[in-house]
Amino acid sequence: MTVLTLSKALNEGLRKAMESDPKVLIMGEDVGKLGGVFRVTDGLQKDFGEDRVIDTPLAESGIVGTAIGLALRGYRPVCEIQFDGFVFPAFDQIVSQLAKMRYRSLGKVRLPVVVRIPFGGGIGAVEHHSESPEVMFVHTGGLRVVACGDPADGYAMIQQAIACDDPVIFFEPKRRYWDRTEVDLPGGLATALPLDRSRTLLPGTDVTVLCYGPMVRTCLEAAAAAREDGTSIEVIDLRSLAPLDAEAIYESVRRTGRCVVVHEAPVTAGLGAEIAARVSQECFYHLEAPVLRVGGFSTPYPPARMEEHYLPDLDRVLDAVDRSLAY
Amino acid sequence: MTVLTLSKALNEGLRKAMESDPKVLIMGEDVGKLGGVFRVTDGLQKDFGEDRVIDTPLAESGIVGTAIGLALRGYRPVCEIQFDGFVFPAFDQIVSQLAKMRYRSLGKVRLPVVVRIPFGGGIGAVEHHSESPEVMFVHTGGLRVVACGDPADGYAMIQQAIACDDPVIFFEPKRRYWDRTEVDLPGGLATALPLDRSRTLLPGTDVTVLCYGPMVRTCLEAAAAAREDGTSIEVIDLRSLAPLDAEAIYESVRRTGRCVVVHEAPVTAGLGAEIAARVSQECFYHLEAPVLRVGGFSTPYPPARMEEHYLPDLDRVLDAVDRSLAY
Amino acid sequence: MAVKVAGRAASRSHDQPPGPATAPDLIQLLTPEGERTYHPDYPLELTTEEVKSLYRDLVLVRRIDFEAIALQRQGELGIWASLLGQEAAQVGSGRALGPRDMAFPTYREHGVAWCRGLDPARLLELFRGVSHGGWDPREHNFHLYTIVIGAQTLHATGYAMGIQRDGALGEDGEAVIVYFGDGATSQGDVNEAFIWASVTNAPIVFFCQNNQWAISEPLDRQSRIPLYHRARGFGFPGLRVDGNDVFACLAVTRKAMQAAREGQGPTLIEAYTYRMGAHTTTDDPTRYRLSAELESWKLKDPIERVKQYLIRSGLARDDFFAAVTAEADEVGTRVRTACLEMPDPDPLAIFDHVYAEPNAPLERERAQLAAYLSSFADEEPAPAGPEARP
Amino acid sequence: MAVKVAGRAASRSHDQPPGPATAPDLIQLLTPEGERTYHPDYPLELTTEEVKSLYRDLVLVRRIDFEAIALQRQGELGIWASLLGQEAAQVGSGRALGPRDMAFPTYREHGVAWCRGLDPARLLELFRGVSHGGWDPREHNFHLYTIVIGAQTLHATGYAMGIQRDGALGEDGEAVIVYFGDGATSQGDVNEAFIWASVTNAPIVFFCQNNQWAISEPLDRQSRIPLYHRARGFGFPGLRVDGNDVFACLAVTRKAMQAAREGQGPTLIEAYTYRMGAHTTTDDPTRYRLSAELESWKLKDPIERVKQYLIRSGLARDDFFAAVTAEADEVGTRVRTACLEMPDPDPLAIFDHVYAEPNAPLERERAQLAAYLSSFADEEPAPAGPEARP
Ligand SMILES: Cc1ncc(C[n+]2csc(CCOP(=O)(O)OP(=O)(O)O)c2C)c(N)n1
Ligand SMILES: Cc1ncc(C[n+]2csc(CCOP(=O)(O)OP(=O)(O)O)c2C)c(N)n1
Ligand SMILES: [Mg+2]
Ligand SMILES: [Mg+2]
Repeated sequence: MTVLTLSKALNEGLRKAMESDPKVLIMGEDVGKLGGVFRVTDGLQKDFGEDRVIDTPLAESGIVGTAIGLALRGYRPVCEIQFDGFVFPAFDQIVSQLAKMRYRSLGKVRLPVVVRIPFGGGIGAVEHHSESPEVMFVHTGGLRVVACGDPADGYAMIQQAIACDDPVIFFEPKRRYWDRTEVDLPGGLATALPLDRSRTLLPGTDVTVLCYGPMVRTCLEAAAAAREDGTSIEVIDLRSLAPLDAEAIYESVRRTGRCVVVHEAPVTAGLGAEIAARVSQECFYHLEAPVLRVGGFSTPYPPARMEEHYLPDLDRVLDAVDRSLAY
Repeated sequence: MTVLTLSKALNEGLRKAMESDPKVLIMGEDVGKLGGVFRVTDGLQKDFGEDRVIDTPLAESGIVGTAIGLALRGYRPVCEIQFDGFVFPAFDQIVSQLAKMRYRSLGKVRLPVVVRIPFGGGIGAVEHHSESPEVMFVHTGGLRVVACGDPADGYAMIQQAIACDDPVIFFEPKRRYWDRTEVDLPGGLATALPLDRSRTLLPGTDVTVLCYGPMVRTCLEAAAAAREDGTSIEVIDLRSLAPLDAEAIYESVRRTGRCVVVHEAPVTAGLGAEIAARVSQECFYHLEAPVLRVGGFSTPYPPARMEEHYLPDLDRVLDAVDRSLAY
Repeated sequence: MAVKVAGRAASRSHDQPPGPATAPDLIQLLTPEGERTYHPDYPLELTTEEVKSLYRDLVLVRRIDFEAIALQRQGELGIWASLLGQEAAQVGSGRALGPRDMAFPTYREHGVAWCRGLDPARLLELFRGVSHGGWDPREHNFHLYTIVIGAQTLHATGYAMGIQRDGALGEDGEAVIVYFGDGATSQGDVNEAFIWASVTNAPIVFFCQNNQWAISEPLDRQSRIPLYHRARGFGFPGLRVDGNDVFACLAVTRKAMQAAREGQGPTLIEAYTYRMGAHTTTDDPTRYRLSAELESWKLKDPIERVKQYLIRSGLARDDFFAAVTAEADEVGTRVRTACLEMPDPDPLAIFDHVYAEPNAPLERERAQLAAYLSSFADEEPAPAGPEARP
Repeated sequence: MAVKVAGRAASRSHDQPPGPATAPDLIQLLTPEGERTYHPDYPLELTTEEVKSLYRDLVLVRRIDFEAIALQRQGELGIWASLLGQEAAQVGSGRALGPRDMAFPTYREHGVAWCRGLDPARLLELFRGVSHGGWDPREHNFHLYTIVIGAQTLHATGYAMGIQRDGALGEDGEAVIVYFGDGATSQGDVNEAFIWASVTNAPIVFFCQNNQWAISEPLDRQSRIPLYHRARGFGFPGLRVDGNDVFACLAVTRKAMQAAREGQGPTLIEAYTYRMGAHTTTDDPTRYRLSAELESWKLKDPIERVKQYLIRSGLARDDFFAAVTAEADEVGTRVRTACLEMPDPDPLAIFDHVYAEPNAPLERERAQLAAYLSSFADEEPAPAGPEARP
């Protein structure tokens, strides 16, 4: 076991994927010499050359559009979108082309393209650098959407995403890039949890808390604090946002009777809405309280000096848990 | 009262808005001589000139981006996106600029831009001409999102949207363009329902059915059929998708104890999810059955010869009503 | 109430038919009258068989197009985008490709599809609404139709970058051709593709069929200078060819493709032509253009001039033309039959091919629809369309 | 493991410092040594006071920039995008504008902001994270900073179309200038703006500061030919000016703006300059560029050459330079004080200015947050950041 930051774990995962398959390419803005603004591609251009780690022109539609073309030619491109807010110029290529070409071709075309997106707030950034647009991709049939929550998952999931024959939108919690955990580098992917499965990080009996990406750590901390007050929270990292590991969620909620979903994205029409709708239906007779949602407000992401009040934190998670228990 | 098609009612509404405010402009592809592919802008260029009804270059980002600039200069542009699937090249300008500039400027900038989008399926079209992307805009703070369901509403709502100082994404149910109802042309807007209010089209006692756009007619027909079987459905046309007229929805569901939401967009993370999540929370002790959702599948929109099975129709609405009643 | 804006570009000229492009610009090897001309850069030599075979392709693709229009009128297709008038641009460029070259079409390249060997029935599937395309792009090195304007130009450029990485350049190498219209040149994606191709020196030919119209919008809504000049702003060559001259389209495309294969990078070809029909079968061009324009272009018909050339130069006689017509009728009938025999897809195929890997929630949706549909099994036959039930 | 791809553009040259642009291309009125040169198309005449005032602006904006970098290092700003090296491009173009002209900046146009009269403290608000901008664009005819690369070029073009519709063209008319970087030229939006401006003949100047880098990417990742050539592909003039020469930037921009005002349509100006500092304070340029390049550009410093000119021609003496330095220190102190005194926004302001019209669900969210926050009222002071509580 090696202790790695999330950034480094992703870097190692990319390296491993590039070593084992010469068709794997990396492309994006500043991914070469600079190694990406978060250093996730650090050193890869030096070792694999400029033809496999491509500093592209500054245009996200071009990045995803040409990645599709490379995939049509048999490559497996991994695109980096520099920040969440800059995925929108590529939105058309993602939702109308990347997501739909397999369907359009009746399965004759496969597009094993990964679009990596550092997402979420909490780093004190200027506008467009703290967005959480994941639900828009979840709403788009044909895409798989995942979010990693810690270095060990980052290392495994990026390799699985690259190996997957479907396009994968891969969200990385940018404010957790420098978090460290143990990563089993030599361990093969064979023993890793499949990409479409959630993971129960902490078993509990009173309330099920669902989270992903940056909120994983927040929810684990909230659960630790709650335990001191005698509340037993079950924390599930969703990992796969599309498809959702729905049965695992239902199983937990049926046990606890209570559910709180936490994400940074605005609550309004966020992924929490989908989960609340499904859980309310599938666990109708088990729910002691309505599914509660903790997330961003229905506003643009605020300036950095207000973000602590916008972002769900330990207290807001606990507040929701308390409200759930009060039903 | 005059009997008009939806297309013509929108046309009359646009004409009235242009007559009463010289700052109102129309811009888009083929909106001039052709009058738009659905004839919604028919005759307007002839009467108001090429400077107020602008045939633009073929680029949606350019349409919305320059409309923002015109709004900054004091104009009130109404952009036409030719078909739902072609709004995505403009997505960045809509979610990162149009939605956020008021916030960015602390209220000093107002962007009274209307983006008209014919949406939904049922016309036997090829790919990208039958999409229902409304929830992506609902998820985006700073936008107002509305959908008209019939000619009378189309006539009034387009004028209200143009008069509104906020950006409005205006969805028009394209397969209902040739539906006719009575429209009160001389009637002023003063008596019209505000743009952010839902409308109860049919009172009922057993189940609340929520819908908008093309599904309004479908749900009214379903309610008529159900009535023959002795089931009393309350049909509410949401009209405003963002903000939602939430209190009116809750009031109805608390009365009926049952709720079905119907839209064409995929159920997964569609607007129905948000409504189900809210209603489940706010009407927790009143619900006799979970909120059920009827909508598109989690796939790309299928080829035309399969769309009848993809689109919610009378039978699928009744099926959901029956399932709700069976709880 | 019309307002005149100061300082706008000179008033648009689309009430006058666009005249022929100025002579020095336009590469032409066969005049509208069927006279062979020569161009120092394009010394095209064709055997009689080759000329006849080009003629045959032109006639056949026009016939297929007519058949499709008829099928649409009869309710057998949902819509059709006619290539009428653009046969030479498509056949000329399509025939310039080698089998290993890759072509990326829009929704109107039926003539190129024909040259690549794709069964026309596959095109009809799309316009009938049976599939969104569904052919395997690798089978004939002919990509799926792309409907979102311009999107395919980036796919093509990426594919060309793949050719570079595969080391498949050289005299016998591979290259890409991508088709798009005059309207498409305004899309961000197309300009990004120009940038990518230029910066990477990708082996690609950008083939723009300037048919003068983007639905109802004349060219001056997209550009105030000739489109082929666009390339020079990005640092690669652009040229304009008579798009109604199959010889010139062949020669120019062949040369540009070979340059691409040999590592000389991209070329933009503007094929100057005319959309003789409606934009699609749902369009009514009388709303926005004058018939005089159409008439003037009829004189430049791409098929007639090859016929005149064949006749004038004594290369073909009536029996040849009669044979081609007969073959065209045959192909037309075959296409028609194939169309009428197409089975409607199984409703549950809605869920096919969304993902390569298993997807549990989607399988659940499939099962639910199956159960729902079978609940009608003992009732009357399913309604014909979503609106058929009252 | 590096693979060499055949047929790529000649290998990139960013390990060598970009040399000076070739002479015939580059419009220059003041050499790096401070020698005044003359250009037939740009007969700029400046009074001594004007030259001094330009010098003062250059020094002051550099001083503000230094102060902001220092404030960022001390934790008072979240980030800062330095204009170091680009003072002449910004002051020269900014001073060419009339009060009614409208300017659309990126995130780096602090020098233009200064020329427009915007209090530098407003810029710091954005980089401190107190607001996303928050000034009124109409107050100084200086639009909000735009962070999404290229998006503002379309806003500017639309605004220019509004000027046309207002009938505000003519000798005393209005025009628009929009700023963007070399990297931005690759975005679809920027190219669409070129198309719109060309087709509508909009009164706009596209001012591209080519500072040779887009974060870590050298210019050859965006274009293989000089950027000012881009315009000719769209049918309007493009030219390259020495971006470190404040006289030339002033003269060239003034002329292009006047042409725009008079209805002659758009111009692209490429100001050839250099980003002397990091991309932003979070960037580390030593990872991707050689210090030799920086050194070569130091010799072309935009301020030094004006100083040399003033000294050589005896227009200014030590007391003048000392006074400007003193004023710069004063401005620096003022900016610093303003920054330190900025109050943090009220948390409930999160909900302000989302909509112009009342929005019930949002007001409910505001009330909920207020209630939630007040539930902590009797506890210890709120945590400093979302992660401060374990
Ligand atoms: C992004 C996008 N916007 C709008 C449309 C609708 N549309 C289909 S064809 C067309 C005109 C295309 O003109 P051009 O590029 O000249 O090609 P042509 O049809 O003339 O062959 C338009 C606007 C579309 N398909 N995609
Ligand atoms: C659409 C978009 N993509 C990516 C970014 C991240 N980003 C910020 S600045 C920058 C480089 C810009 O380079 P250039 O246009 O040359 O301007 P400069 O910073 O050199 O002034 C990038 C990639 C962004 N802001 N917007
Ligand atoms: Mg065309
Ligand atoms: Mg730059």
